[in-house]
Amino acid sequence: MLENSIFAILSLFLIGGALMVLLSREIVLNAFGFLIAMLAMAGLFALLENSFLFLAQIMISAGAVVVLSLIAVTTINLKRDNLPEEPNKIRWIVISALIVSPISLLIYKTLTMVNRKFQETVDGYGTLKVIGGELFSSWVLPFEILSVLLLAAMLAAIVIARKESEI
Amino acid sequence: MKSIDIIVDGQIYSATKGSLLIDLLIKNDLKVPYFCYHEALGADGNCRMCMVEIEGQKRPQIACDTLIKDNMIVKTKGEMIDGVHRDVLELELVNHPVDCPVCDQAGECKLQDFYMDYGLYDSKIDVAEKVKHEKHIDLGSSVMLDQERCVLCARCTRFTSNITKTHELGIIGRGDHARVSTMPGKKLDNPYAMNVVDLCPVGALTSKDFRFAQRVWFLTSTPSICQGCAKGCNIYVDHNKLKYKDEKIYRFRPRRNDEVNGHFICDEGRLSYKSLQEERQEFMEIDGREATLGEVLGRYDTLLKSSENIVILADANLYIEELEKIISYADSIGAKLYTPMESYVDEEFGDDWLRSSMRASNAKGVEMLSIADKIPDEKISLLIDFNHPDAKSIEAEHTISMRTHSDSGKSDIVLPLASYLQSSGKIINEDGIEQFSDRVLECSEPVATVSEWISILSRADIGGEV
Amino acid sequence: MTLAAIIIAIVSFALGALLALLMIPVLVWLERRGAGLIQDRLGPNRTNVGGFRFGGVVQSFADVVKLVLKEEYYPSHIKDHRWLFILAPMITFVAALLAFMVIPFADNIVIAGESLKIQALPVEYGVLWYLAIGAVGVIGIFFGGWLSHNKYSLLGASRAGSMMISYELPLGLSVLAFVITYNSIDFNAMVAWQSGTVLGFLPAWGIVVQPLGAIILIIALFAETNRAPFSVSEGESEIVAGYMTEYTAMKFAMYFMGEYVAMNTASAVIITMVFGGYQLPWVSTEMLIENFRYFAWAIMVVMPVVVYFVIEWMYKNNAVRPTVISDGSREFEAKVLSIVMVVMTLVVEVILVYLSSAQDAVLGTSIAVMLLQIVVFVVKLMIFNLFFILVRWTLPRFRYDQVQDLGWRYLLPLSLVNLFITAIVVVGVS
Amino acid sequence: MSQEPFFLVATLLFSIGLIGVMSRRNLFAVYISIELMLSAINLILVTFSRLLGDMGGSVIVLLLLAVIAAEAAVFLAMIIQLARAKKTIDSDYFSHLRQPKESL
Amino acid sequence: MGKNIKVVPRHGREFKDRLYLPAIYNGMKITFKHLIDNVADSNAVDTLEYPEEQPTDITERYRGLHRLTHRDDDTMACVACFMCATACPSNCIFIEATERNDGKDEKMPSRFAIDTLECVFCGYCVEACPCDAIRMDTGIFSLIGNSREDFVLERDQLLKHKGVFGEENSRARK
Repeated sequence: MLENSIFAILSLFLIGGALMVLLSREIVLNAFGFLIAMLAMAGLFALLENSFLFLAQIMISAGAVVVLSLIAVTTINLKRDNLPEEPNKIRWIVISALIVSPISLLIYKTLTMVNRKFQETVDGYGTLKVIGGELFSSWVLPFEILSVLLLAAMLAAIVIARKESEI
Repeated sequence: MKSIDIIVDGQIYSATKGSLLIDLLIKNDLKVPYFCYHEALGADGNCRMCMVEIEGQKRPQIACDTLIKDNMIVKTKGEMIDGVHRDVLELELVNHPVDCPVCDQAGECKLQDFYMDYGLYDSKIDVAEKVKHEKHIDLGSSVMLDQERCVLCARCTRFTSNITKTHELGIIGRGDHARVSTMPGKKLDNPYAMNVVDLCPVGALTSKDFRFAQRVWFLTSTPSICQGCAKGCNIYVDHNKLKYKDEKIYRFRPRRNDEVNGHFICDEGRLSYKSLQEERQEFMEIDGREATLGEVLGRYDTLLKSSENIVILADANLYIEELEKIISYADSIGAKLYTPMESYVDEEFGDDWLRSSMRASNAKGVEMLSIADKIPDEKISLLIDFNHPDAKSIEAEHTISMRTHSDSGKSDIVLPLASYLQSSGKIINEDGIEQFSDRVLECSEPVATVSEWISILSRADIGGEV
Repeated sequence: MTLAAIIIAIVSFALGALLALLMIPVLVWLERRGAGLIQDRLGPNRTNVGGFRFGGVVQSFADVVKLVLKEEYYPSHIKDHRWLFILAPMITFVAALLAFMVIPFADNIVIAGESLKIQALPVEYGVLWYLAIGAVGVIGIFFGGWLSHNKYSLLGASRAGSMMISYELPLGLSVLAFVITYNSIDFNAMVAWQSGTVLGFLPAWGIVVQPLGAIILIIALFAETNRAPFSVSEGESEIVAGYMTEYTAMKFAMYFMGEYVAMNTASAVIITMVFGGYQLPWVSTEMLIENFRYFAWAIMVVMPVVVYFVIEWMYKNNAVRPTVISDGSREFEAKVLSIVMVVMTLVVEVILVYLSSAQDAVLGTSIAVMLLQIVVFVVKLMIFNLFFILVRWTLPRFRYDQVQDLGWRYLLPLSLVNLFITAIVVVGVS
Repeated sequence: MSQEPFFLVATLLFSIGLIGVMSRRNLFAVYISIELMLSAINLILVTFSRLLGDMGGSVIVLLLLAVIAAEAAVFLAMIIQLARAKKTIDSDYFSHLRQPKESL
Repeated sequence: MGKNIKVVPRHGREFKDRLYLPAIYNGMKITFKHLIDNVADSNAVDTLEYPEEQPTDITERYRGLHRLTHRDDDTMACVACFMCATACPSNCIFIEATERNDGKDEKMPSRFAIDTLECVFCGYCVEACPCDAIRMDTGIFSLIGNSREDFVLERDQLLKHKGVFGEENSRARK
């Protein structure tokens, strides 16, 4: 019961935050909605007994990414008048919702085809130790590739955002 | 007249032979000090300040009484001539009380300027030993005389004797006791008397009206045109904004324009600034109570829709641009436009110099735009009045009036209108000279100019948002 | 869960909340008095409740009353999103508060064979928690500065953000070095590791085994908490008050208190990771429990002496010039306080006498050890808070570019080097 | 507690993200919508991981979080650069690659 | 560049200086010493217990609250020349002049107000006054009021203020 209500609150925040991103014109509210959604997502991870992912989500998504986007936005410092007008936003949203809804229905149906129930977890599920063990035994190659990707992304970000270069 | 070349301070200037040397110096912005010379009054040669050195002459000569001759070589600077200036100035200042803190002229005083430029000596005379004269003499016509500060340049006496020919002022006494005075029992009394205040190079003659009101270095001077009558005299408007207060006009001064008014203006025009900031209409009214713009526009719309015969009255003091705006506005709402000129005529006021009996400043402009004069005798359902002085006497069912000054007249809507100093435009004076008058003061909400009111009102007319 | 576990959980949570919240007024007072005394002034020392001043702590409570009752003023240009404007300081405050909750105040207490954590939030990944929540705190600053619609606030906010990013890296890397050394991310395990000795005579504290890492950690934590000399995001000499410019009354107090909670948390983290946490040097918990009798005797001897000197000091310093206050309230306060101290000493002595003479008071002994460790922890915490204050009133504020320079060009390479060396040494040793 | 609600929330989040990408013109909102979609995938993965009792899903999520960080860096750098060039973040203004209408 | 220029060697280039930590340690030592000394004996801290103990060492050059002086015959020295208002950098002096009818002078202020909330106490008005009519020698350094209006000192209030540096110095000098 407690689990259910926590889930309800968290998913409310998650969807609310996402809707804030979708509907609001102001960048401030977009960022705030994103923050809420990410924190709620972290809560959902905790609910799924992934305690390490809970912290990683807070640290990376809620902490680093949100702060990074805020810094980016304050760097370009757009006035409200410089934001896109988007006069037909609601219409566009309704149209794309109509297009998207069958796809999402399909996704949902596919996902729920898995015929299983949540089991009691084995001891140590979701802790750093187990994830780390898994990561460095069966996932070493993706991990290494990812480190190259991160390096590439870092260099790319520095190169792109440099002031001298012009598009 | 023959044009010849002379040398002043090593530079060659071309001048008319036989003209005054000082005119050339003034025209070419060569620094020369003088008290008594004035372009309108001519040379008198009594102050001896405008000394210049002329090659071939033994002594320095006064520039205001020297005629230009061939091969003249003039020096206005140099050790010798500076010494002469300093000595003459010291003589002028012998009995001057040096009460600049209480003197209204401080800041635009020739004595101060010249002392800073040529003087800078240590005084040899103690203030207590100076010859005392009377300090508070009310000459009449709002002119105060302080005989101690006078340098006896005789500009004022020459003004009364040469220009106005009323001969009120004269210099009496001799030596240390010479002083300006009126004839016993007489007062300074002519419609141009206050020009002596501007003429006086020092603080001897001050205006009772401006006396102690504000120090001159705080004031901003903006050129403008006086609208007291159809003459269109050019003036400077001296105004200042005090902290936490609205901008205030302190005085009008004549501005030289040889085509219109020369160096002078009349006293009535000079003092007309007061009425521009007294009893002003400062808010919008509907049926005598204060209203908001939304209410006004609503009432305006209903009045306009329900009215058959609309008449617009335009003031003949408005600028040409404003009158043109009113004409097109009248066309757009289908109204007839009139400017009755009868009420502007004031025969007593007029004279043959700077005062015109036509008191409407833009009468010629109204004529040029061929705005009808007489209102036909018929029933008027809506009268829109643009500050016409005679609007009260015209019968109408409903009235919308735009007023600069609050007025007890009955109107459905009263809108506060900007005065002529708060607006800008062209006027044509009675001699057909077109002059442009710039905006001097800003309007404070909700006061607006004619053009602004028309655009506010006609936007409401279209039904757009406000 | 047993009854003991529930009691311990409640007690440790209350302890965490108290140490975080009650420390705010004390720290504010300490900062002011400290600043005053450092600068040869007195600082706030007059406010009293019925004659009791407690050295001026009451001033902080008076300030709280003032801030609560103050007018909530909103600048007129903050028109929309006022709710977010109000929420922003709360985010910072709550984040700072939550970050404190994973600090262990004493070693695990064993009651009836069950090992219980003296930690407000009994989690195993303390360091990660601190880093994650600390990253959220700056978001509150960011929103506050941005929504103020004020260039100074915006500058302060973006300074705070970029400073956080540039110091998160050296902080994380130096923490990583500690994690490698201690082989754990659990604060408890870290403290337990530090109870030993190195080279036989030095306490195995982080500062001894990881001197470079410790210095980098301390510097980075100074920057994380926005304290001087890294307080560029509110540098009043250039950007008014930074992100707090438009904040008044309780909203301002939220930021203000959040700052002190963050400072308190940073001190606690430094102690836990670098200075042996709740441990006395050279003395591990087991040793304490086994030889509790000797420690009790030592305390019984030392405590009266200390209390005597404290009372002496109090009488000396509570006196003021007779021209100022002559109603005797200060003497009265000193008298009451010294009586309270003497009584407390007596109570402690009696308890210690009982514990040291009783043969099988295992539970009592372990509780006493726990209390002793909490006291040690609080004393260390106060010393480090004082260190923070001392630094603030000693060093001038760095220029913003110097701050970034230090972070990126010195601390980051140094912490990387430190990490490599640590890894090599740890691998070599094992 | 069953897994369907988790899938429902994840699908909803994914759809909202997709709608955002399709309908918004504000580049920043588009970027956040992409992040939301990624997060929805994360949630699905974690739910499966929990469902199957296998840590593999969680490890992928961990890797994905790193991808999110990398993506954020590049995307935000691009937004900064685009905003610098055109003083706007309206996606309609960035149409260098579009063929001019008359040549169609 | 003349020969009088003395080149001071630049400090802080050595490794020890660039490390900063020794310098920080030294600074901390000083502040810590002060802290310990003052904690040990806070009575030795030489401060003024302000509201009870008033400062006694205000010098003649101390710029306190303003006052308008009197002449030897007890008339107002001010002639409303506006020099102080002209010199005032914060425009906090409001003067309205009027005719003076006591035969001593021509002009006097009908209103002379100083907005002490805006005043920066620079003393330029005192320097500018040609009549020694305004001075800041009242020795008053605190002004208390309940509203903004209380801090606008009007003419009569300014005339009431006394100079505190001796009767012989309180009159306007010629």
